[in-house]
Amino acid sequence: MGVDLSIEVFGIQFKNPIVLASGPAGFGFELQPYLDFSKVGAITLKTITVKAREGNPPPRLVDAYGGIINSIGLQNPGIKGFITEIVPELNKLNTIKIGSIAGFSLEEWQLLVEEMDKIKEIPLIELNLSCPNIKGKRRWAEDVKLTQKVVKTARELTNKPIIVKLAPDVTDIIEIAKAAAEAGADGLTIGNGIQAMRINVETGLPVLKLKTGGLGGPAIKPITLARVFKTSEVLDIPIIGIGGIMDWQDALEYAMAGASLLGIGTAVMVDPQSPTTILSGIEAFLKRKKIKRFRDIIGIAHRGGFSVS
Amino acid sequence: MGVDLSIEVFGIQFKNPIVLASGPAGFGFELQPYLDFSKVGAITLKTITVKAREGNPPPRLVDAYGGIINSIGLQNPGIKGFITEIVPELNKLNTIKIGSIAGFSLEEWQLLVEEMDKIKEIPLIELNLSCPNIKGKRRWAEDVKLTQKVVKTARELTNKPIIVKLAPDVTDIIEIAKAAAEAGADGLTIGNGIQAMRINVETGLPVLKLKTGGLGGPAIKPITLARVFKTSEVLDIPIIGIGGIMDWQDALEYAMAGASLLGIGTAVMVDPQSPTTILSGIEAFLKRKKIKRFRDIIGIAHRGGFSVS
Amino acid sequence: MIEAELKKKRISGDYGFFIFKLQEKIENPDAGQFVMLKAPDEPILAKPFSIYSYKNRELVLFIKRVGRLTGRIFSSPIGEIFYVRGPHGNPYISSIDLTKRYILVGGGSGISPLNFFSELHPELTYTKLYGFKEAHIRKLFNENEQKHLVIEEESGHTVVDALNELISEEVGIIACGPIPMLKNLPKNAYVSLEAVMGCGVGTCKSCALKTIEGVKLVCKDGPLFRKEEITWEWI
Amino acid sequence: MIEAELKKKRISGDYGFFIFKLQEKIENPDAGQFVMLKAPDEPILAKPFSIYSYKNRELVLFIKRVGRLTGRIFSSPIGEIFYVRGPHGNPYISSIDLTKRYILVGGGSGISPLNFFSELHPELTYTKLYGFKEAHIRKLFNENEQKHLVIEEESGHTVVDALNELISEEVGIIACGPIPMLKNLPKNAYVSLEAVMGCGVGTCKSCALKTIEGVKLVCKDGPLFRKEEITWEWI
Ligand SMILES: Cc1cc2nc3c(=O)[nH]c(=O)nc-3n(C[C@H](O)[C@H](O)[C@H](O)COP(=O)(O)OP(=O)(O)OC[C@H]3O[C@@H](n4cnc5c(N)ncnc54)[C@H](O)[C@@H]3O)c2cc1C
Ligand SMILES: Cc1cc2nc3c(=O)[nH]c(=O)nc-3n(C[C@H](O)[C@H](O)[C@H](O)COP(=O)(O)OP(=O)(O)OC[C@H]3O[C@@H](n4cnc5c(N)ncnc54)[C@H](O)[C@@H]3O)c2cc1C
Ligand SMILES: Cc1cc2nc3c(=O)[nH]c(=O)nc-3n(C[C@H](O)[C@H](O)[C@H](O)COP(=O)(O)O)c2cc1C
Ligand SMILES: Cc1cc2nc3c(=O)[nH]c(=O)nc-3n(C[C@H](O)[C@H](O)[C@H](O)COP(=O)(O)O)c2cc1C
Ligand code: FES
Ligand code: FES
Repeated sequence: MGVDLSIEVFGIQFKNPIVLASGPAGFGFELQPYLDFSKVGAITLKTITVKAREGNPPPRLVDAYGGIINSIGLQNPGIKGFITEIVPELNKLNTIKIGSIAGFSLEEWQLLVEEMDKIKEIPLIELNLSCPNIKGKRRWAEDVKLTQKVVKTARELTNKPIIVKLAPDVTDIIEIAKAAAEAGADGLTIGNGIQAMRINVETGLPVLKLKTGGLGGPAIKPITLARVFKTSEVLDIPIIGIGGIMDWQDALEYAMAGASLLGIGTAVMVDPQSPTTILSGIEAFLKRKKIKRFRDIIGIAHRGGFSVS
Repeated sequence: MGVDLSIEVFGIQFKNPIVLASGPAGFGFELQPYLDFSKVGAITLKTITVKAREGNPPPRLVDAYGGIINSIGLQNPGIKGFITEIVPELNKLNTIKIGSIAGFSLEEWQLLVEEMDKIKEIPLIELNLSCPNIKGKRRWAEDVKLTQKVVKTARELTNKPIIVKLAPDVTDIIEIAKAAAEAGADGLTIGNGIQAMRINVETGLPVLKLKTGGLGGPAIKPITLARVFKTSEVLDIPIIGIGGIMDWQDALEYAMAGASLLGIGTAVMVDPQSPTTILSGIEAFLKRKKIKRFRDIIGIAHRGGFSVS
Repeated sequence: MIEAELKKKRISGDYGFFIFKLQEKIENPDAGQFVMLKAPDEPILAKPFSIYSYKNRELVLFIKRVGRLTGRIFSSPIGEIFYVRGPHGNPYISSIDLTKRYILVGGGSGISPLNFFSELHPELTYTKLYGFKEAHIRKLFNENEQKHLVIEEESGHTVVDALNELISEEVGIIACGPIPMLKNLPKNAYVSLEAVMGCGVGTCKSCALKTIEGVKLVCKDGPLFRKEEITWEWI
Repeated sequence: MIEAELKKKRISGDYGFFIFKLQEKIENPDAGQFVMLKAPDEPILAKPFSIYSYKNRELVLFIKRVGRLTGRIFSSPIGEIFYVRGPHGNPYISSIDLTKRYILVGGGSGISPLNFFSELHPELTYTKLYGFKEAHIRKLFNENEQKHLVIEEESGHTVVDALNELISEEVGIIACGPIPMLKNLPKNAYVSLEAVMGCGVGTCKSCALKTIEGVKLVCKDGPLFRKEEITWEWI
């Protein structure tokens, strides 16, 4: 029996639910020797800003128990460099590309959305409202009004589906999620790295040059999973679940909690082949359980689990 | 060379900074065969509510990568049972006892503080505003105004030092911390379990009967550590740092980030001897570094680390 | 905790015997008591395992592979260092009527404390019934033990069927195994319960059990309970 | 990733040789390239180690114990399964002037890629200088290698002192070791850099290095750089 792993969200058909999360996979090219992109549902490209950024000074990365704290600081070639250097190469990757952008003002958001709207290789736009690594800046996704403003601005400028990337470490993610949905978002990505730090006890100083960074990896999985579960309980909007997915069980937990697409960040960094390994695991699970379509298990934890369905 | 591990906070002299966090250690008695209480700075007793509570139905506990998610649900004998059954035994524990309470209304908080105020065995009171495991209830520590109300109410009823236990998983812990301080708190405990969940992929259902619970253990250490660091950067108030302290390095990270006392939850549950193991580690570190007093390293990460001091 | 070096393992399918050499001794354990065993890293939680046998710092556990820690134990190379503490929980003999002899009814990994009981208290042991589903399990047991094995795929009988043929007024029952098996036992049985544990010593309240006398703790008040006192719906 | 079974270890103090047998081969590695090695559980991050030697799926690493992963490798029992991928990074020969011969200057674990270089490219190797602080390290090396060791506690000299006596116009320098050592080298040296790495392949931007040509990546553009091109203040 074949298993149908495909899923349609945002009016777009994904061959399977596996998405490379923005960042750890860069623009994807360097992963091609290791990863068969024709088996990847989509890649969310590294976040692009208006100006080119060289990122934060090192160290930018430190591991913690069950996770990795990064403060890369959105190193990227800027929207112009992106358009001239990266976009022409994107057709080398045989998968759907989600464009990720981050503005530091409403004007910047405007400019970025306008540019992304024009790029035909990019059918969906993710608004990264939750990067934890910009010095001195609050995250847009910490605030209902700011979230709404950015999403509204974007909505007016493009007909492409808009996905809003939220921070898991806010008091009430439902409030922010609702604001994004009402302002016109087509989908949500929950979540991003959680603000975290380590101190080197030998020097008495923070390990990261920026002091704090975003924690990803298995450590945060149960936290972000709960945010996905709570949000999908009250809001009917497609969710990309991202946070600590390392194996097929983790991926399934997110799907069962209500995520339609499953984003993989840290795991790709650790092992570039993990997306396909995870996908095979999902497929084997569905076969064993005699479930014909992946999409049937989405949100099943809200519907009494397997005993009922 | 002897090392001075003692520390005075809230006008009280602690023989060392190690505090057993509220909950995992219960009322402490059962740990006596394993743990020498004379080597423990203090124990925060299991949280007491007005009415006796049998707690949530099982399963109440599940492990996750690098952590443990619990939804015990404040099982406790209620304030009356506490006074008649537990308090008379407390002098068996040769350490300072911090009383922990949780009300479900302002009236309950009043009653609990009044009762705790009378118990001479208990020189300090912790207000648990952040239990993540009460079905259908928002946590007091999610809201500036609620936090302020509870702390003010308590402040009017007792002269004993008041410590306020905050949730690490709020958007802006500084805002809540300031509110507690302004309302009269003598100290803060940062933090509590972080709301989290796991789904059993075989059944498609949440593992915990209550669905979500509080995540503790090494997974949350870098998260809570960042909250302690940020808070102590702007607020001059003693902090009990709690979250994922498993070994002496973890403990020192919290001290260097600004915590005066170091709370141990999950680690006590895993290994009842961990508090003394951790203390020996701290002592050995201070000796090696030729630092005479533990208190000299508190917050050193804000002061340029060891290179400067 | 005490260092416990994995010295030997004998595995068949998802069951296996594991012998650990402890660096220090644990205090005279009795049957029904358990150790909390911790992996060197993941999972970080120590988990309870009944003592199958213990002598001269040599600890024998009989383990079913079900998840992360047990999976780790099964796949560990010989020489791996684990950590244990205990014994925790109450000896069966502190809870039972000592004037009787007992049929020991085990299902799967539940046989572990029953073996220790029969080793330490032969005078209280009437007979043993060890229930398993699959026949491959036979190769883990020596000649003397074979007759105690009740294998469902051989006989079509469960261990409770076998028990029902032996029951009499004079002999008691001590049972340890999966919940459905325990529920099928006669009312007067003593049942040895499992519960998700955090501390194993009574402080954390993870292992709560509802009884007619209110909420009890499996680790501190058990693991042995009278079948009738348990509120089974809560489990 | 490829399963790598720990087959042998030889340790002295905080240094050791570790031999892993890989389940599949890695693509013809050259000197300067590294593998990303991951522990079975903690830490979850794979970390970079230069190849000391590689033949027939047998990977030799020379490792200094500094933290969690290296600590884990030192304490693992033989038979433990690790995971590797690679080779990553550029071979030194793709960055250097191939008309010269080179003095290979290593400090501590930095000798690892230099050994592989001298194995694969004897014609490009002028001589080797392996710098260590303590004399106990001698017992890890065989007779032939002893003369290359520059031991500070024996001679009072550092490996850079030793180098300075050999320098000439015709021979180049390839160096790998701690930052202070690299900073003390002549301007024209090639230096093999370490950086905290996430992916090892150029996607994650963890290993950023500031150069006169802008920010580069140690994993994708290195690990070998011309000493003069590096903005040392950023490191
Ligand atoms: C007093 C006492 C004595 C005991 N004695 C013994 C003994 O002698 N021998 C013995 O073998 N056991 C014994 N047990 C049981 C033993 O403690 C448990 O089997 C053990 O704790 C399981 O740990 P684990 O990490 O392997 O499983 P876990 O990983 O915690 O898994 C527990 C359960 O969850 C399921 N699960 C795990 N991960 C997932 C996932 N991603 N999706 C869906 N389901 C999942 C597993 O299938 C399993 O059923 C005893 C228990 C008690 C309370
Ligand atoms: C291209 C390349 C090649 C390399 N080749 C080799 C090689 O051949 N051999 C080799 O040995 N190394 C090599 N390295 C270095 C190696 O990658 C690192 O030593 C390794 O990543 C350390 O991992 P760890 O988990 O053991 O250390 P970590 O735990 O990550 O520790 C890293 C540093 O932080 C410090 N630290 C850790 N925990 C604490 C704490 N709680 N408080 C204070 N300080 C702490 C440690 O002392 C150490 O200095 C190479 C690096 C690169 C980039
Ligand atoms: C090295 C690194 C770089 C990242 N860069 C970005 C980024 O540019 N844009 C973004 O939206 N998220 C970025 N993230 C966050 C990830 O997309 C992801 O949300 C987060 O790591 C949690 O998922 P994980 O646990 O699977 O890693 C980055 C994460 C890492 C580890
Ligand atoms: C089993 C268990 C019970 C707990 N009960 C309480 C409680 O009653 N009151 C309270 O304030 N915190 C309680 N906590 C939270 C801990 O005090 C602590 O804040 C949290 O576990 C984080 O610390 P840790 O990572 O060291 O475990 C409990 C935690 C656990 C694991
Ligand atoms: S396991 Fe902690 S109280 Fe029983
Ligand atoms: S380690 Fe990821 S870019 Fe170099």
